[in-house]
Amino acid sequence: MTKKPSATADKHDVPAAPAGFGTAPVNAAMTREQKIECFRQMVRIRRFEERSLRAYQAKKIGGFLHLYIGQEAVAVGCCSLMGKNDHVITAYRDHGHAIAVGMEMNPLMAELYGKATGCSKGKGGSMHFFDPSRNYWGGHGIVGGQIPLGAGLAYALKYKGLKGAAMAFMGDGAVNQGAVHEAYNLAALWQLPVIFVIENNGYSMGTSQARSSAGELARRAEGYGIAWGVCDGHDLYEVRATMDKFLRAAREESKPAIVEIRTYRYRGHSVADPDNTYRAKNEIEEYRKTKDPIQVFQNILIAEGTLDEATAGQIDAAARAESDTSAEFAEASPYPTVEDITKDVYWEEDNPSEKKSQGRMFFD
Amino acid sequence: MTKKPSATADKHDVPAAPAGFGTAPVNAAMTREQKIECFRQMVRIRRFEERSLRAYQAKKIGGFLHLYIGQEAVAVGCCSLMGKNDHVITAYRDHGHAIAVGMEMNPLMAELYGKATGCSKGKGGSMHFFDPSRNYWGGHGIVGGQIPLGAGLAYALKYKGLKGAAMAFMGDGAVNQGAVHEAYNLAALWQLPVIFVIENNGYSMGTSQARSSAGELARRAEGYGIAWGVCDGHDLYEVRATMDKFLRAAREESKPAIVEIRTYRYRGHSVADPDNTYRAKNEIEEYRKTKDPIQVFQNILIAEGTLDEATAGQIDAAARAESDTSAEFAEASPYPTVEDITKDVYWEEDNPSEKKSQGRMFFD
Amino acid sequence: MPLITYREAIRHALAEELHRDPNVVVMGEEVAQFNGAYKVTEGLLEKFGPQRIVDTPISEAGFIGMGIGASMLGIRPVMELMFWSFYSVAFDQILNNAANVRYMSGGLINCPIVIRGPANGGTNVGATHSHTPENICANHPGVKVVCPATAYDAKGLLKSAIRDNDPVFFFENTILYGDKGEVPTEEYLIPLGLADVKRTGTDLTIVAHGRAVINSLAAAELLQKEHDISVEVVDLRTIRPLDEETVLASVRKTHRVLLVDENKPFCGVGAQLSYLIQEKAFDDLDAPIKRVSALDAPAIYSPPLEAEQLPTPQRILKAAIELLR
Amino acid sequence: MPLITYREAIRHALAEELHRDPNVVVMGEEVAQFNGAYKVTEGLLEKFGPQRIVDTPISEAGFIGMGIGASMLGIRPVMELMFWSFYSVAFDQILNNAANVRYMSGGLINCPIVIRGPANGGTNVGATHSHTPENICANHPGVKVVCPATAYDAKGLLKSAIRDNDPVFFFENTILYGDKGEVPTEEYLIPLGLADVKRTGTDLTIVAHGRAVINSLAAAELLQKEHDISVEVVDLRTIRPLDEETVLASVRKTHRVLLVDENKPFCGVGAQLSYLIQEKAFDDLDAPIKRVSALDAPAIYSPPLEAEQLPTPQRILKAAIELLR
Ligand SMILES: Cc1ncc(C[n+]2csc(CCOP(=O)(O)OP(=O)(O)O)c2C)c(N)n1
Ligand SMILES: Cc1ncc(C[n+]2csc(CCOP(=O)(O)OP(=O)(O)O)c2C)c(N)n1
Ligand SMILES: [Mg+2]
Ligand SMILES: [Mg+2]
Repeated sequence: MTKKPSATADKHDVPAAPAGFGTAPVNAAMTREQKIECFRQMVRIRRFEERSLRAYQAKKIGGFLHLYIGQEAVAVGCCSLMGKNDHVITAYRDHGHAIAVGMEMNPLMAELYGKATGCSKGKGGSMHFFDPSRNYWGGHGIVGGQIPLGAGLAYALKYKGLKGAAMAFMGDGAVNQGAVHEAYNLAALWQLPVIFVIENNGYSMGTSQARSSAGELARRAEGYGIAWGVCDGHDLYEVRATMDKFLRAAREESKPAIVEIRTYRYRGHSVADPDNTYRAKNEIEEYRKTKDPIQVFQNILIAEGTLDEATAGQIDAAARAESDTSAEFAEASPYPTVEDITKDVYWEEDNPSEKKSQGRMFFD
Repeated sequence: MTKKPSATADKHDVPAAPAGFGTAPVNAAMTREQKIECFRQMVRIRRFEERSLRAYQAKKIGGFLHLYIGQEAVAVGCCSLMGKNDHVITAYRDHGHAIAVGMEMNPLMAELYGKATGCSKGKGGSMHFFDPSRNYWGGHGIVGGQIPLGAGLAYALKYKGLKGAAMAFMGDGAVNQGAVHEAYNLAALWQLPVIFVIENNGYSMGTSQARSSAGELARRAEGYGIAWGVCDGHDLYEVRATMDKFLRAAREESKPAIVEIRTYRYRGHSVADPDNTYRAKNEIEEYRKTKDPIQVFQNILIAEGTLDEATAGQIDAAARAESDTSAEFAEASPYPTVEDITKDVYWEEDNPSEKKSQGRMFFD
Repeated sequence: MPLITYREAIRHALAEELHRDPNVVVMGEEVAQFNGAYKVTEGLLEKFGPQRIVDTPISEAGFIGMGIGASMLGIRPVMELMFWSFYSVAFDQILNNAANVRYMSGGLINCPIVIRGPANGGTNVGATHSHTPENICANHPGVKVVCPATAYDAKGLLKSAIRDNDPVFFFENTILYGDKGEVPTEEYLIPLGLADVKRTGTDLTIVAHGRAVINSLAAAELLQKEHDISVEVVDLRTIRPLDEETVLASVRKTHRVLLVDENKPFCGVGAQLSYLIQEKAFDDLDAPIKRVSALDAPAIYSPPLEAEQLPTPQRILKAAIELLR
Repeated sequence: MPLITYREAIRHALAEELHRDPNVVVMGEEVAQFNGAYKVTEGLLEKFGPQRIVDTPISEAGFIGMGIGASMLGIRPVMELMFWSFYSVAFDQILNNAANVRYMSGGLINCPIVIRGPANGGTNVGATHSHTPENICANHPGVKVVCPATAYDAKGLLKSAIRDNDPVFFFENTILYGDKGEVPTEEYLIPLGLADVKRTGTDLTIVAHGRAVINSLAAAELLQKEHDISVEVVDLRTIRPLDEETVLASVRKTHRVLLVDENKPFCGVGAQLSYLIQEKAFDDLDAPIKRVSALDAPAIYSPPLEAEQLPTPQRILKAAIELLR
């Protein structure tokens, strides 16, 4: 079966971020501290990821480890715009968003180690970070499966009359799951305040976008009469400027949108991915050199006079130290017990004083 | 939750079929016999349906009965274009297509009666008519579920190097099933010779198109870079002229397409549907009077001089007689036996001389 | 007590819970304007308005997933599947997201969703529309599964289900919708996980759920009348949690068990029960446990044959007599 | 006989059948250019080209449905699910369309599709990726279900599956992929529905399938050495059709049965087996049938705990000793 290349240009020719997004109102309004905070969050994500990679290599972590390295400006850019009624849900590549919404490294690293002190008590692992107290609804392993849930968060906001928005993140490969389209239609039909964010890193595992998706990803919005946009995800300012527009329309007019953010992952799909069958080493090098989101933003902040090399260095050193500490915390933490296996299955079993059901809940 | 009306005009304002499709090459090339044959098929469908309705009311038929009355020009128009390597699959409203591909009334009516002489031996019922010998692959009950199968028929054609096309029919409500979108993307990506035909009769059960689908139905094709078209389904010539173009592109260039055909059902969703909560009686009357596909085509044929009233009357009388005969055939036929219940489950059990497996296949 | 139908009992439960808790939303295909494909939700749109009674497109994965997401933020969606059979297109949302989100979040999230609708054969709608997946759902830890057989049970159990903070899957039956039963006017709840001995007897225990209870009671009647056999009929009412005590107590009394359900036999509910009974009451059994389930083929359309494919009173009676021989 | 891995055995079966029959197509996510997520299909693209080895988008419902449609026209698709767990998004295609199309067409259509991929816990990939739905699939008449435990069985059974004219669902195991076993160089087929006594014994019958067979053999070894207990291990190999004769013959010899599998217990394969055994060998049983299955919760991530959640040799050993007490 011959496959025609999709109309969409391949990942490679994403243009360098045009300068000037710093003057967009949402960015111009940022304080120095806020800008530096965004930078710090990106650095923290990077260092956390690198530290977790070493832990994985040292066999401290099981299963999959999908690293976010290279995509930091997306999660931090989007989450830095969150107000009290804004919510986030994403797929299994979820460490970046977790840190960007404000989760601490200790419970995250402990989760990777499978420890009882992990954010999901060692039950979820890398793909299942959650923090409802920070409006972070995971971390989901089935490609595309989280997207209807994201529409549901928006539904709840609208139902309750709250002016907020849900951001539902997915990868470029996820757009071909049926549930995603069903959610698009529902969001459009009922005008739900949800932004579907496609983090297009060019590949779903070893499959380039052109080999998995016909047409342009975000443009499928037109079929539902939904607003859409595409932006570069290497420049945090650009991410914020783009998302701010759609978030406002969501919060204020309850309008859904689909936004494709072009980004890149430096690492393999997961740490186990050999990563040599589907892209050239120099493609990765090129991105690292010219579009690294941390480097790009650092350059912008230094040029602006917001940051200096020394402060950047301190931030980096602190993030490294924090990551190391989190690994020590994880290492020192206890595993769950065998009895814990059957906890957190039913709310009712975990809240025996409020239990109403009778009968046997667990079997052998 | 307030629902915004979709951008698409509601069913009501479909314009009357513009004249002149008779001169389209595919129609101009028809012999007098072919034209009359199309007319005859529409009449046969109508009379078969009416007869089955009476049988249903007489409690000869169980379950659902989804009548095709009002939509005849769609199935007959499309199927009259079929060549030897063209294939058809549809949903549960499948009697029209069955007759249009050439199935006899006797086994169809017997199937409705649940008799062993039915086309599916009484195992499928109204929703599950099949005739592989006539390239007719059903008759499927799960909304949208047949659409990937239709793509698979096209895949097989392409794989075998046959110049043919698959027509995969669905209703306007089916476009919001995820599997449909997955099939669109696959067809586009691999350039499968499949036409997705949306028979838009304005309603999915009691839900108008505007309440179930955001945007324009066939235009979703653009999101996948697929060709699309919309046409009126009351004028058989228009259906043929439109479909011919896409069928040729499919057969000759292996190009997929999505075609929305605007039509109308006079009866309730199924015979059990009370049909008074969601549309006005006069809406139905209006269609009957001005757009009835049989009347429209009869008028055209008489105006052309292809047909006269007397011949039309004979055709109708023959179709009524044939329907009555099929009901008698069905009535006189035996039911399957209890032993038949567990036949046709496994190919291997039904072909014991070629059976390779061992062990117990059925349980109690 | 007023006599009302199973359908009305469910409708009353919905109405009472909609009234009680503003976070309850009823959602599904044709539930509002059309009054429900099986008229269970008739009149609710008029009474509660389009905010609370919501028609959806034919997008089961989409709208059930949406309900799960909304439930995480405190909405209490009661989702109608027009047929439970259509869970096939929403399986991932139902049995990964709803069933697992509490666990994978280490208990941080709960998912108070109810999914309800009919799951039964016997109405000649063919193989794809006649699934009875209570066994398949109950296979998944994290969910609760309810199968009421009477109007009284349907109402009391549905109200409990809607108040439950875990995902509850509620299996109704189109053939029972018109059955009438006594239902008190004052409010009552039936706890999940409590079986009901619908008939007491001494010679044989029949364990059943859903419509199989009704057919078992009919068979029990005949067995008593025509064969002088005294049958106890235990209605599970809830599949998970399961009231094993009531089942075992009956077995210890009668020493013989017939399991009746509509499931396809391989790994049906009866399979689980037979493991459990022989494990815990091995020495009390005077004969092998027997089952009557659907004949092992996809649901046939042909009306008289489909009736035979399901556990009829006659098939139950025959199996009971064989068991007691 | 050469020693090859379970992974290689499957690959060889695929290659031989691709070679034999031009209608065989291997299709799935990452099966071609990436050489397979678990490298089962490594090298096949190079050997057979992109017509025969086809990468798909992440659209399980779409491409499996497409395969079903193609199979109706004579293609013999062998579909890889990267994990069987992802059947959740293709459930309707698999268990309505593939399972029922023959029946609903009165036998006019057959659907020679194979769906294969790993289905197992134990690799710390969490609840959504660790389903073992052989019980759920086998619940549906119309399908066949195969669960090989060794390289030899995997090859011989997969070849039979590909030649089978009914839909066959083939359950592999990522933990077994690297296990080596003797596999003849000359061609062989193993018929579906034939169990294999992997170890003979006299005191206790263990019935298992998939990786549980390997752990049961390890437990049997320990039981012999440390407790002088002689265990017979019956490997079902195929769940449906089921070789009940081999199971019953063993039970009639040992009089005690332990069922071991990775299923979640409620309505797992062991439940069905226990019904069947007690029904047909009631008087041969000296003790209740017991089971060892996964601990009844969604699959936990934490690596040391997930190991405990599954049937370990230690848990099997403990259960065996209790059973024989
Ligand atoms: C339904 C389903 N199918 C397949 C997988 C296996 N899988 C996990 S991630 C992935 C690739 C997804 O790519 P993309 O959506 O682009 O996200 P990215 O990994 O690039 O962030 C695949 C195929 C899965 N988890 N769920
Ligand atoms: C997955 C699924 N959901 C719901 C149904 C119930 N149902 C059968 S037909 C139908 C309406 C379909 O409408 P449409 O696609 O417009 O086709 P039409 O009946 O108008 O021909 C519904 C909701 C079903 N069969 N399958
Ligand atoms: Mg990607
Ligand atoms: Mg319609």
